[in-house]
Amino acid sequence: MRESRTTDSPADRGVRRTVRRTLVALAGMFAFAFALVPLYDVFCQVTGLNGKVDTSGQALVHEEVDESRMVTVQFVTRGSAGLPWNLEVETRQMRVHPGQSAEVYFAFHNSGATGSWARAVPSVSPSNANRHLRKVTCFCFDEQHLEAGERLELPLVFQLGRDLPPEVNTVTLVYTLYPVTRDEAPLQSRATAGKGDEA
Amino acid sequence: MWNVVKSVLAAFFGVQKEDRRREDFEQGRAGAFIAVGILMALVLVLLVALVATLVAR
Amino acid sequence: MRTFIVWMAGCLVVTLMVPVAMAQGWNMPVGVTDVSREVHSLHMTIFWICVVIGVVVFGVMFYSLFRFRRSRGAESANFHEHTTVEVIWTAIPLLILIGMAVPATATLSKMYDPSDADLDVMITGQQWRWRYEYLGEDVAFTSSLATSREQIRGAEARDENYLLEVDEPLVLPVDRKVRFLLTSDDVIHAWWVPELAVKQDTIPGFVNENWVRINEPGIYRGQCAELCGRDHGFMPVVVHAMEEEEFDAWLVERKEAAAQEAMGVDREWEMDELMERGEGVYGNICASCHQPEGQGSPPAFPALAGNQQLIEDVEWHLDKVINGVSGAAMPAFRNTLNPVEIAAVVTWTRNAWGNDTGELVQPAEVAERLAD
Amino acid sequence: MAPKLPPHHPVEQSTSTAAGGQAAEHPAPPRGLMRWLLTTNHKEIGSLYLIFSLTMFFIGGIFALVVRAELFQPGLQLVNPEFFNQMTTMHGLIMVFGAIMPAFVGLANWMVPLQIGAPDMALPRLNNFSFWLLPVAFTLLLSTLLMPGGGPDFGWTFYAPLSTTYAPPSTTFFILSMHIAGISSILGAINIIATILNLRAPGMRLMDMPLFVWTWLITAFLLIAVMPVLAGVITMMLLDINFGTSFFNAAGGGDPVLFQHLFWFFGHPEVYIMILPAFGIVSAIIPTFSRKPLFGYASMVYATASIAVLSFLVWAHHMFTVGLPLVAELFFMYTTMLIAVPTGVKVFNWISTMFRGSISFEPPMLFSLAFVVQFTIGGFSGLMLAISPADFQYHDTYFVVAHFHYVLVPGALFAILAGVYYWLPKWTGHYPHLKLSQWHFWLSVIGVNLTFFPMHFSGLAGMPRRIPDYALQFADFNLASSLGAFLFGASQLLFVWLVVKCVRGGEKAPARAWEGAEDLEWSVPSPAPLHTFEHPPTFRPDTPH
Repeated sequence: MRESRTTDSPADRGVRRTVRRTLVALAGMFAFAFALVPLYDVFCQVTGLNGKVDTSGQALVHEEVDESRMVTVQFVTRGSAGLPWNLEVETRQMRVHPGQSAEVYFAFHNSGATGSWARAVPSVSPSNANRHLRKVTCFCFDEQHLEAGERLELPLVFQLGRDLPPEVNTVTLVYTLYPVTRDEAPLQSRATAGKGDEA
Repeated sequence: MWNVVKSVLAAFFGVQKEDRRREDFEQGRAGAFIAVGILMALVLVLLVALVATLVAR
Repeated sequence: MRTFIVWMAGCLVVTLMVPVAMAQGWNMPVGVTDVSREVHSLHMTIFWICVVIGVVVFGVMFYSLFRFRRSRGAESANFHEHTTVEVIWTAIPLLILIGMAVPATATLSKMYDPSDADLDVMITGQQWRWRYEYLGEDVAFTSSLATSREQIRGAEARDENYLLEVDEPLVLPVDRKVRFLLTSDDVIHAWWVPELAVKQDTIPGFVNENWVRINEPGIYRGQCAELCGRDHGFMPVVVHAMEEEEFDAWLVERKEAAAQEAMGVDREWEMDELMERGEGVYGNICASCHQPEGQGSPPAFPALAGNQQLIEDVEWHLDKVINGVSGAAMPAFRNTLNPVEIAAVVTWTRNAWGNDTGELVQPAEVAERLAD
Repeated sequence: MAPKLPPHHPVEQSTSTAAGGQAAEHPAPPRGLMRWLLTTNHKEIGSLYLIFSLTMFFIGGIFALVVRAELFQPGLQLVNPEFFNQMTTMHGLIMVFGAIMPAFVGLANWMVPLQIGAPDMALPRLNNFSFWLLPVAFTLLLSTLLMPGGGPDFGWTFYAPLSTTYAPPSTTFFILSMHIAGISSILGAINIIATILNLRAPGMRLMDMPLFVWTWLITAFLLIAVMPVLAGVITMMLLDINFGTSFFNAAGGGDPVLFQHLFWFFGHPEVYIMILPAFGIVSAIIPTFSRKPLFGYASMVYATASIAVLSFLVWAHHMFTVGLPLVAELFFMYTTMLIAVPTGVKVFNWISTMFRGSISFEPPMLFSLAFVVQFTIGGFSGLMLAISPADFQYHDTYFVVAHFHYVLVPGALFAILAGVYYWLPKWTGHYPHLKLSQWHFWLSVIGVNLTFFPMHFSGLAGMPRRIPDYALQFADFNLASSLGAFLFGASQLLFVWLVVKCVRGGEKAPARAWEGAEDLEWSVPSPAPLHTFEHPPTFRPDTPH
């Protein structure tokens, strides 16, 4: 009934102004929800939350190797449902000095009957080591393709920063292989666009 | 300005004298209170975050 | 007035119930690690603080209700503000909270100590069982519910540890720092043992970390704490804590048993042997989804009995068991079952419940598939 | 300190101002069903909301009773685990989005215009639309139970990937229904904000408004801030399920934990959306029946605002076990503990209002007193849950279930019941039957405590939530909880009977139905005529501010 009135009272003007403002706020909050996705990734990278790792290579930093400290680096590889691949690492653990760069090879093998795509999703534990781990080269930056029966060895080159917190003596790098359906790939990169498109 | 800050601080604490409140509502502008309120909320967040960071060390 | 007395009596009963109940052991367990003791003492401290505040606040409230009730002729005052009192009752809770935050922070920092551990165990949540891998020790096994269906349905008397029994418990040494790396193969689970004060979510694709140093040998039981689908209530955790020497002996024994099993891969297996072994594996691993009679529960869990694709295509069948199905509850068993177990369970499902294919899959074939 | 004058106002008792000149300019409303479908009257829409909410309350209640019946004793007797999960999920979704929230919106529709002296809501046709979205949303949601694979079975918090990759096929419909319910809430919030900010009686300033209006204003802002976030989250789920994106799927580079952050960024303010209006109702009732002005009106407003601001800073306390870094755990532990301060201030203010009052125990007051006590108990367990190391033990157990049910049932729900008893004379012109309401009250209190109090113990003893079957040591607690639940459920039937009786007749109520009631709604006749305050009332704040 109010709306049907033709008079333009100050209250009506006020209502319209309020509605306009709340609608703007609404649109802003909806956009904000989506903005939180890339923001969260940035937040994770800064804090090391959830063992999230950079998905692009970092430059090796030339710093003096800290000979006084040894850190154990463990490598764990895991498969997942729906992918007939094996992922194996040449050594399950190695000991490095902070500041020293190291290289380790991972062997991919497709034991299935057809070629397929996969991606190794990395995770680092403890999470406060994450910021101090620099990956120079990693197979985990890209999706991999293997023909049926194909075998592939790929390197991981990494460096632990000298500023690694003193209580961290063991760093565990975990790689989980997930199947990639190739026609989904463009959409996936859209979903992860906030953190620098891989490949 | 200082009065606004004091009033907002009082609001954060939740206690304010009736006459002061009346004064605020007669003289102050809502925009100023909201701006200072948001600012103080940010300060609070930073303060708690700082304490957490220091303690976590 | 009568109403009021009922009120007071009710509140009193509830209040009295609490200490009585806690004395009965209806409380958080003290646990068997230093951390769990600290957590328990934090819990009791904050609990008693709440009780004291509650007694004071409700005391004043009930006093007012009683003293200033209209039926007694109370006249109302007209005050509605008192700055000093308001400042006091804002400041006091603040101080109490700060007092509470200090010990809580200390305990939390201890829980987040990532320094060197003597043993690393990878815990993987799967719908609906746990997998334990002793990193660097070549020992790994799956731990699933051992309580029988008959007990759940009520056809049998329920055991003392109903729903809290597993076929293979996680075995840990006492007095050593054990680091847990937790992850999941499918949805989010949470690994929880109250006596160890460890509850940590397992998240697919990511690894969480936690640790424990157990002080007393014993058997400690817990459950999955995060809703993970249908059998969320049926994936218990059992930890068997042993003296160190005993644990070392157990580890050696497990390694030998694994080696023994590996040797069995190469020999030719008989139908009867495989069927017997397969029935056991099926009951342990597969029956929770595909049901004991293989009828499944579609659409989530397809039937195996009378499944034409399965009967006709042994390759397809092996592929699904070994590699799983992406985005569904069917996990890949390539790393969790050994070739003998895979061969046995495939043979069993191809010959049980009227799926009489008569086909037999040799462990050696499976091993070859896994290797190439 | 010298006592000061109250911040509220004696009201024009002459009904002529309020009801004067109605009917003349209003065409006769359409009859029958069309009248209710097309109504733009805030009172009728308020009633529709309340009736809808009561219906949903019973449907959600039946689901809860299915859960409690299965948990009556160990073993699986009545339902299978799949259906059990659907019941817990639907119970949560329906109670949160279908019962509690619409009940508060209904009360706001009825009472906000009456309390601020407005003739109607600012946007009456939008009001009609936002109501009728709700039956659509919830019919859709309930229909998922009949779809192949069943309805949502992933908990009301619908954590990914259980609710995406591993969800039943009906999940898309669940998302759609949540979108519709969300739009309804948003439109309702816009309407309430526009009404409160623009249609107050001349002379009524913000700090003159009754607390129910204040709390609803703040609640509406919370709704505007977080419902779009919920919409964003479920849109991402929809994209993940149907369009192959990987927001929450680790396989595609997404992160399941991100879902929880987004969900709880909505979810925690949502918790306050369900409790702030309850504070407002109780803050109206306690002064009325203590015959004494509300203690610390200004600090009540400030405390409500502080709680609202803090609610955006505490979301991760629902996620202490997902593996947050130490700094984050500490941050969220501290902010969560801070919330106890303004919440405590509110409780202290209510008690000081009663102190040296002249207290009588009519049904609205009984429910409000039960609210204060039991909400505080819920607050205590909330404080315990805030202590992060201890939360590792409490998290996802029945202790948490006990905590939030104490806040929502004897908290939010009792406040709604108190409000209904308080305003029924205004709505129907009759007092609710006294003896029956007392029976309803006592049975509800006993039922609620018998149901939820033992859950504290089962949780501490180690019982996880959302399990269809449990170990033998939890049997006694669950037996008590189930008995209590059936008692509580049955006593709500009494409430329905009582309301029907009250609509049909009973002791006649005057305009000012309660002796100590002061706000504007008591200046219009009882029952309130369809159109009130067509001409703005004279609002005369008796304090010169």
